[in-house]
Amino acid sequence: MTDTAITVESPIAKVKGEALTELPRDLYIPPDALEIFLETFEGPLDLLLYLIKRENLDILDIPIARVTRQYLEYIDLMRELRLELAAEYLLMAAMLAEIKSRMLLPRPVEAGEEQDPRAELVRRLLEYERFKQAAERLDALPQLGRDVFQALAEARFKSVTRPLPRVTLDELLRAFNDALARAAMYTHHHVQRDPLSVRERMSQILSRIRADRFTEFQALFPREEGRCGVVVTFLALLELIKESLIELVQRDLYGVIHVRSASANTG
Amino acid sequence: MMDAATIKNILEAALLAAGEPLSEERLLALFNEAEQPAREQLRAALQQLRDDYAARSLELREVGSGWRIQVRQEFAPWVAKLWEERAPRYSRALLETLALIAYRQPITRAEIEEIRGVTIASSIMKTLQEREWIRVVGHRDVPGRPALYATTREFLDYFNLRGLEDLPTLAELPATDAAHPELETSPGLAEMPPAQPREHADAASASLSTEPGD
Amino acid sequence: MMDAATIKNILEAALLAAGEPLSEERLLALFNEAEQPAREQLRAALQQLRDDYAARSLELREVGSGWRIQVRQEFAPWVAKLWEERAPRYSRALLETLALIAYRQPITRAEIEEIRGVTIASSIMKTLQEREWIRVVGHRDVPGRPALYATTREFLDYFNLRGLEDLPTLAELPATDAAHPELETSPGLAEMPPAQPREHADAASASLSTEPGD
Repeated sequence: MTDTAITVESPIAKVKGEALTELPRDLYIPPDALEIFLETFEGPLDLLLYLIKRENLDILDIPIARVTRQYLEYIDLMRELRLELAAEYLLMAAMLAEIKSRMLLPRPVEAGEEQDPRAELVRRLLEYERFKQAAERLDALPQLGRDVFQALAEARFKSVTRPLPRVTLDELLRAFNDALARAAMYTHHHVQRDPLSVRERMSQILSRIRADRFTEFQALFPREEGRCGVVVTFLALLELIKESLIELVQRDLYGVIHVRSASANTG
Repeated sequence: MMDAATIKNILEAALLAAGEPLSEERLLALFNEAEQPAREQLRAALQQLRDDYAARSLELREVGSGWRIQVRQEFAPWVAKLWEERAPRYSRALLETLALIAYRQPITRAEIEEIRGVTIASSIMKTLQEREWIRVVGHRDVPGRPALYATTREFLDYFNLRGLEDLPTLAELPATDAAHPELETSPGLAEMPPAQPREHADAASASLSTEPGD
Repeated sequence: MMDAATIKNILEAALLAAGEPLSEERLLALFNEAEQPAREQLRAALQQLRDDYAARSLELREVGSGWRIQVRQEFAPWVAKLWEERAPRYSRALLETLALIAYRQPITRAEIEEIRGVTIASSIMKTLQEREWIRVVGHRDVPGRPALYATTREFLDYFNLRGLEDLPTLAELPATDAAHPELETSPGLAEMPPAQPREHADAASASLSTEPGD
């Protein structure tokens, strides 16, 4: 990461009433407030929308270089604070970088139609924003037990015995089945998704490779994790290279790529 | 025949004793054949009851599963003092997921994740199902046969809605200029919530692989 | 100060939202200090409410634990139809809780919550115990010593079972779940209910700290 203080263009957060615009390097980590602020984002789209709104930018004509820079500053900030960074944030960073580079290239004009590299991103942002707003409106509706209350009067009559709910054995079996099915479904999901954090994967890779020996690149991609696992592993490798913790070696063109720990060279 | 005041009183008694919304069918079934009012009489009596409540703390409201007598929102500050725990506040993640299911039903979990740009915690889907606000209405015919979710009558009851058409209108997409023609043609942008929840859910179950409702 | 009509409306709102008798202390506690009526004002407002109900299906009565709004006896014939026509139903949360106790007994509340992935409302455990379908048979020897629940003889009688070994197994579930074949082979899913209910329950009580029935 950078050696200088990270500067963000407008206050990141208010700490004890004072606007916080930069994060000092030798941070005594003050910022409970900052952490809460950063954790309020519901994902990369939400963070991007925030940045766009804050700068009063036109969502249909996003200055991509500027937004990308700010986005990356936040990502760094989150890392700085050791917040668990979901893989989606890094994928978005990659997407922004790609759009940025495509904006620099002359646009291919095919059949008279010009494709703006930002179009897909804009579409997703607008779409997400609508539902973000829909959720707020939903929450503002009168809710039973919060805003309005079911009225209930006592109706216990001398002559009438109120029947108790009936349950059949079949219903009981189905309820058992449902409970187990849901438990199984979610456990399954849980195992698949949740552990895939980039930081964690970086540590795993580091523990697998050695400085005195080359490890085959492909062996680092666990087959059973599917596409999401590949992405996380790939992001972890990029991060390790960026931080000069590993090196990649390829002897022949199109040959097998090998990875080894950089620690032997750096001391 | 019964006079209007008696009909009204019987309806009020039943609605307050039930402690849950009652459909017009259930209300009519309270009367034996000889005394059963016509549907217009029933509606007139409900209207009368509604008027009676104008100066009171109560209101008669039609929600997903029928008519409900409820305490008006203005009285929430006092009524809430009855209970120690505050009403639960739902997270943005949960509300956004629920909004997507409400407006885009039937929808799969992956489709929700696609729009939100993040994975959905399992606990959210669980909470929504446990509250009986959503249910599985079928499976999409693609590999993995993912479950299709839709909202329920209980969802409407909870949010004080008669039907999905009462949901707040979804914001329009901003007018896009010629530089972004693809925005207008994006597939799958439903501007309006589906109009008829029941038919909607039924259609979903029918056209896709069906699963019995609970 | 609040006017008499507002005080009356707040009292009515609270009494109907609570659905149980409220003491004068609880009624007074609804108001914050600045607006709190004197006890005579409270009584006057209750008297006014009582008068309002004269021509209605309701009555306001003072019972042992406080004031209660109830449906007048003369409306019993109609209100009773509500229950004849459709017996009340248990929530899905209650049924799943009961099912897990039946099939996985003895089990703690936390264990049920773990499987269901959500917390269980206390009212559910209370309803099941009042119905005498479940009871505490011991406590697990872990911190907090949580209660272990098991089903009762009344439960067996109600479902017409000789013993828990007569509970249907998942394999007997009608075809609907062809879509989830993995259920049958998943590890950790008890296909069979515990074989001998009485011995089972006894063993549980014995190996753990015992507690007299109910």
